[in-house]
Amino acid sequence: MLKIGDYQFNSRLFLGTGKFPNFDVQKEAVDASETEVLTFAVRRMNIFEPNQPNFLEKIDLRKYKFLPNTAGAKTAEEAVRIAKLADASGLCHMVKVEIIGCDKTLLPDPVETLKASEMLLNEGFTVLTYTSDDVVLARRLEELGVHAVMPGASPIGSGQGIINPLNLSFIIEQAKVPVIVDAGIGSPKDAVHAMELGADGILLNTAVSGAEDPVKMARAMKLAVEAGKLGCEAGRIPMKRTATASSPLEGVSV
Amino acid sequence: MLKIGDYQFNSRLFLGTGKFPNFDVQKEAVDASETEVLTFAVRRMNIFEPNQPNFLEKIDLRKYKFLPNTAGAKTAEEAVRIAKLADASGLCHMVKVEIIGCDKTLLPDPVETLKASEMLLNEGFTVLTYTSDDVVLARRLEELGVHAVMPGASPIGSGQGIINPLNLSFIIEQAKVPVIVDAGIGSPKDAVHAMELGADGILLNTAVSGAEDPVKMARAMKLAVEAGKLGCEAGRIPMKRTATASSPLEGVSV
Amino acid sequence: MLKIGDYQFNSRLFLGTGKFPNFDVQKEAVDASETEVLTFAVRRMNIFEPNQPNFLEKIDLRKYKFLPNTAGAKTAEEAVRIAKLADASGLCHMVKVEIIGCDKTLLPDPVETLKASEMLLNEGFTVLTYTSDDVVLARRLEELGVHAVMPGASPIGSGQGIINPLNLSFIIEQAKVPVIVDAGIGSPKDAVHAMELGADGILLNTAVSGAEDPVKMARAMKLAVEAGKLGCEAGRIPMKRTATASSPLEGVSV
Amino acid sequence: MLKIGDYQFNSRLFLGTGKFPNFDVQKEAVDASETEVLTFAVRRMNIFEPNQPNFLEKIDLRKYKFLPNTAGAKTAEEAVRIAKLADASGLCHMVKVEIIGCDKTLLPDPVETLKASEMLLNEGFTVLTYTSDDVVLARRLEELGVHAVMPGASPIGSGQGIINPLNLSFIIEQAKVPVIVDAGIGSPKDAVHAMELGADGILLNTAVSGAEDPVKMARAMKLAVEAGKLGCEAGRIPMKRTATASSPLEGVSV
Amino acid sequence: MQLHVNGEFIEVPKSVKTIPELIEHLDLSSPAMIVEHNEVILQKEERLNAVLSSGDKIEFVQFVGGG
Amino acid sequence: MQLHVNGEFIEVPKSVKTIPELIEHLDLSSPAMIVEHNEVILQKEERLNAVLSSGDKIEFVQFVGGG
Amino acid sequence: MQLHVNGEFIEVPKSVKTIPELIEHLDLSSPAMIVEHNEVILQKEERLNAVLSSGDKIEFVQFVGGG
Amino acid sequence: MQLHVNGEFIEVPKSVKTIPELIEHLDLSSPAMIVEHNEVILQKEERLNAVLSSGDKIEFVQFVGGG
Repeated sequence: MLKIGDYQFNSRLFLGTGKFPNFDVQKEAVDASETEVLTFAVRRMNIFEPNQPNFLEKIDLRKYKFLPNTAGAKTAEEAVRIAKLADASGLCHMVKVEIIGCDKTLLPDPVETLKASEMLLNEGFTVLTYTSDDVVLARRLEELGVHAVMPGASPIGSGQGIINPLNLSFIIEQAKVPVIVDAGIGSPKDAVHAMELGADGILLNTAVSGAEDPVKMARAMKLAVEAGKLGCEAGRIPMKRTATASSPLEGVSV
Repeated sequence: MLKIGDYQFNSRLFLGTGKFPNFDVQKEAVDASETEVLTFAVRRMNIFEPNQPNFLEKIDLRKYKFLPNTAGAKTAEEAVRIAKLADASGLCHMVKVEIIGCDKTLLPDPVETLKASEMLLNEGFTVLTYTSDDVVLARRLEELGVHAVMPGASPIGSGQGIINPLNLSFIIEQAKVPVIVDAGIGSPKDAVHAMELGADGILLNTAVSGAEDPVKMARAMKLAVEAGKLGCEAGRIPMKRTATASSPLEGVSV
Repeated sequence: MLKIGDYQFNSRLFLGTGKFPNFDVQKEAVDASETEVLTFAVRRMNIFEPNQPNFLEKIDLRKYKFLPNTAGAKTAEEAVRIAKLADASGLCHMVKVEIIGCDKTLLPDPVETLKASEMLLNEGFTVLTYTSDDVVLARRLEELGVHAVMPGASPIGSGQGIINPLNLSFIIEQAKVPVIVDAGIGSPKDAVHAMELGADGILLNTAVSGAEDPVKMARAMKLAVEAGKLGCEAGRIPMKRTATASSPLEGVSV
Repeated sequence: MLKIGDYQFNSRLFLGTGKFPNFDVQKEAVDASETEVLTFAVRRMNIFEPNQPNFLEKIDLRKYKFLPNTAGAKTAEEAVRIAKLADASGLCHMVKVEIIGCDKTLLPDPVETLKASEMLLNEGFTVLTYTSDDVVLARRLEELGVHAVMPGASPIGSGQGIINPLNLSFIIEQAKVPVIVDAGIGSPKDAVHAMELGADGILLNTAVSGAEDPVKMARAMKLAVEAGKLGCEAGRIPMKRTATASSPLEGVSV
Repeated sequence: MQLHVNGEFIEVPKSVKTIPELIEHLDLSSPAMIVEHNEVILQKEERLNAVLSSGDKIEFVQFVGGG
Repeated sequence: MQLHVNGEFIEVPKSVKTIPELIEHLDLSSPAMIVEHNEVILQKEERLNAVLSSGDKIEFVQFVGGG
Repeated sequence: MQLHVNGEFIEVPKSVKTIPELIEHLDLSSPAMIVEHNEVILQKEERLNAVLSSGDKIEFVQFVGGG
Repeated sequence: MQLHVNGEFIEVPKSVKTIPELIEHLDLSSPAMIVEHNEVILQKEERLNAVLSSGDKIEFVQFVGGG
């Protein structure tokens, strides 16, 4: 069971909802992923072209918890406003703090991220914060009381996987709240890697929505997260520089 | 379906049978792995302490195909003799050619390995050859007619995973027969990695038998192989140096 | 020429002075490194065992610029006090801001580091700030006006080299002030790597003082920094997945 | 001193002569590299356009040892013929055995490479063999009596550097003859890396001839090889997962 | 009457006096529409009796695909 | 009679005249016992009438755990 | 007179009335000694006429090896 | 007379009777020219008196840039 604030989840895979080829594929992929948490962005409605379809119409709203992000915010104040708008939907009280500090790398701004997390905690939100893999920054966020720390594996949508497993493992070792690896996951290998390091869950979007076959990839990611979690619990063998025979050395018939 | 010679398998995970803590754990792990192929070594019976238990008594022999290895052989001739002894058991006609050329690294001897593979093919065996990740050597083995090429990921039992994914992918791209990644797999991440590269299957032993919880690790490996196969088929996103937003850039309400 | 604030250096290698086996070896290593900048810590004198030798007595003080660090400080205020003490020595007006936020990893505290850098800039110091490889944090430090950004390659003294070359390259690309890679350098390869990424210099200590032969390693590091700088300027070939012949394909005599 | 057969070299950098922008740049680059060994291919003269310039006219033939390669050969017999043609030039008695087994990867054919090395040794040549990083294959070549083993770091001209440092280090540890890392070097970092692993020398071509500034890169490579050699001899610090302070922990003035 | 809706200045007929009327006029619908009226976020129930005046600033936002 | 079994020289009583009798004498059993008699590998059926002479070389091997 | 020097309480004879006298008494020397007197960092010239009173807090610090 | 030179069939005038004459005729020069005559590699000194006959196979090769 993954517990974040007052919420509990059987699935450790959080799925973003951006950039799927179409709603049918997206619906199938969401089903295949067996996720319980869907992330969304908050944006203006198009008042000149109303009644465009919305993915929320396609799914059973009771089956999922919604995790709106504050993407688009450059400051803590903007992030808090977006979070409050999302909250007014009545769909959720969770928020993913995401304040980008660099348009090229989409890496988070540590100062505004800390500030927004604190403000939203004071507002009573369940706060999951997207952060860099700065180890002390992650600890600072925990000290504020965030409900989950979400360090990036590599830049959003880059698919480079886990560039710095050491920092991730330090963040995980020091953590008293769940660590969800967010951003940069490119393939099931990356998801397994994160879970083997001891992560409590994975948040990904492009790796599934941008795959040639998003539905099949969603299923692969579901299995990968389970494999990684089991692998972490099972206690892997140590790495050794040289070899160790798996067949007996003695008793060879010659 | 994985086809090797005249054999067909639903599972793409081959499991070695060495070094398990005990037969009960081993039996459970074999079940959890859902493997259909078990590897064995061929060794002298102890004539002074007969009636020691043997793992074969614990399992339903009809449920598995047996893949004896030629471990212990230093030359092609010794390997052929071991293969013939194994064949006389009436349990199998497959053989894993394994001729070690270095006691420290347990890496294979390319010359004796080629020679043994050719001799055993002439004897009518179904030949699966353990080899280094030398790309042209793998092609040479295919040209001889081996039924599967089994390049190592890293030294046997080292748990270092895939050190040279480039060579493995070259071997896979040129292959007209199944490629089974053998040796060096340390954790589910490594198994997923190999399958994502396009491998047809995985052979591992120590990663499961040496894990703190071999049964749980066996289950993790089963899921990992499936996740990796699906992930490969699903077509992963390309890696990019910089980021790409998953949330829309326009329509931010400010 | 490397310019930091009002200072100019021909050498791009900054050398720490901790943990050398003895002063004679240290003196020789400093000479071999051809460094122009030596880092120091500020500590209490032992009033009960006065007149212990001090490395400063061994060297020509006019030949070097001194870069005292604020190691030992846990807060911005402590760091500022240490910087002022160092300044009162009359030896230097540069300071390396180093505020550790984690005893296990010795990784820096982003909040106190930002605060101390700002306070010391207001006091008129030439400020070189040791920071994590958080890209936006580095930009924030530049916006404060620090004279050099010093991201770590990996944890202090760990010798793991550059774990995240991507973040380092992002920090270098965005930088308007010199970027000195500090902490984690283990061998000449790491120093070359940092310089090839475009770093303006390297600060290291344990890699030299802890080597079996510190003098020879100091010489190796000097050459490595030069090789990396030249290699960066020379414009390396792009990496390609497959091969390109260096010998002509035509005209073979057969 | 690097000794190969009866030859001795101060420089550990061997330079290929293919694909330079022009002879003037090439001449300068050769000078800057301070190499003593130049590799060449053997090709037909153009009988319809005679008197095209040849690089050999530009240099002092007495200053260098020439290492013709057998590139273009697909079989041992073809390689031997090319070696004999080269020998008839009266310029050298060394030969680089290079028999490609795959047009895409330009990786060597282990069977023909072994055969050609043996034949050329019987003909009395000083034999330097380009091989894969197959550890036992390298040992087999030594057992034949080759004068140097030249494992590739990655595919020729790919600039990927050392993909499998483990195999290279195994080859170096078992070696009784010099190990020259050949092929795949992309930047000075790669050259330092190879030397730190204990290689006796480096052979590269495209990394210099294909650089934006070949002369500057040649100088960088010269320094890199020296830095790596010194770094290897100096005995690097061990890698540790966590940090170790370089400043004293006690005596902080607070 | 002129309103400032989602950053655009639009004219609406006199008949449009409340938020619900504006929503109907614009033919807006969304499984989770969120309304902000002059910088004040309206809870669902508050919308019904939200009266519009000329120059009012209204934001209609919703959940869209995002990561 | 002396035999060379699995690399060991052992004495067996006169009563042991065939491979099956030797197996019984040594009390050997294995789910997949393989027998080699004077360098000749015996198929299961061949074992029964395999007669032993002094100095014969016999190998009893089986499958054991291996990777 | 009692002083609080580098975190230690020590007794010094009456003859020790100034920082320079204290330095001499403690036999301290360093290529770059830094002195803090009652939380005030003294520049080199200020030291000479720095007079001590009982209970004064003095810190003598210097540069030591560090990275 | 017809010769097979570097894989090409060429006609040379009667005056060309030896390898040196062929080299002069083709105007070939190289700091390290290597000559093979009917599959036999010629050492420098052997070239001089190497006489050509119609249909002879000659290879002129040299060192070129390579890695």
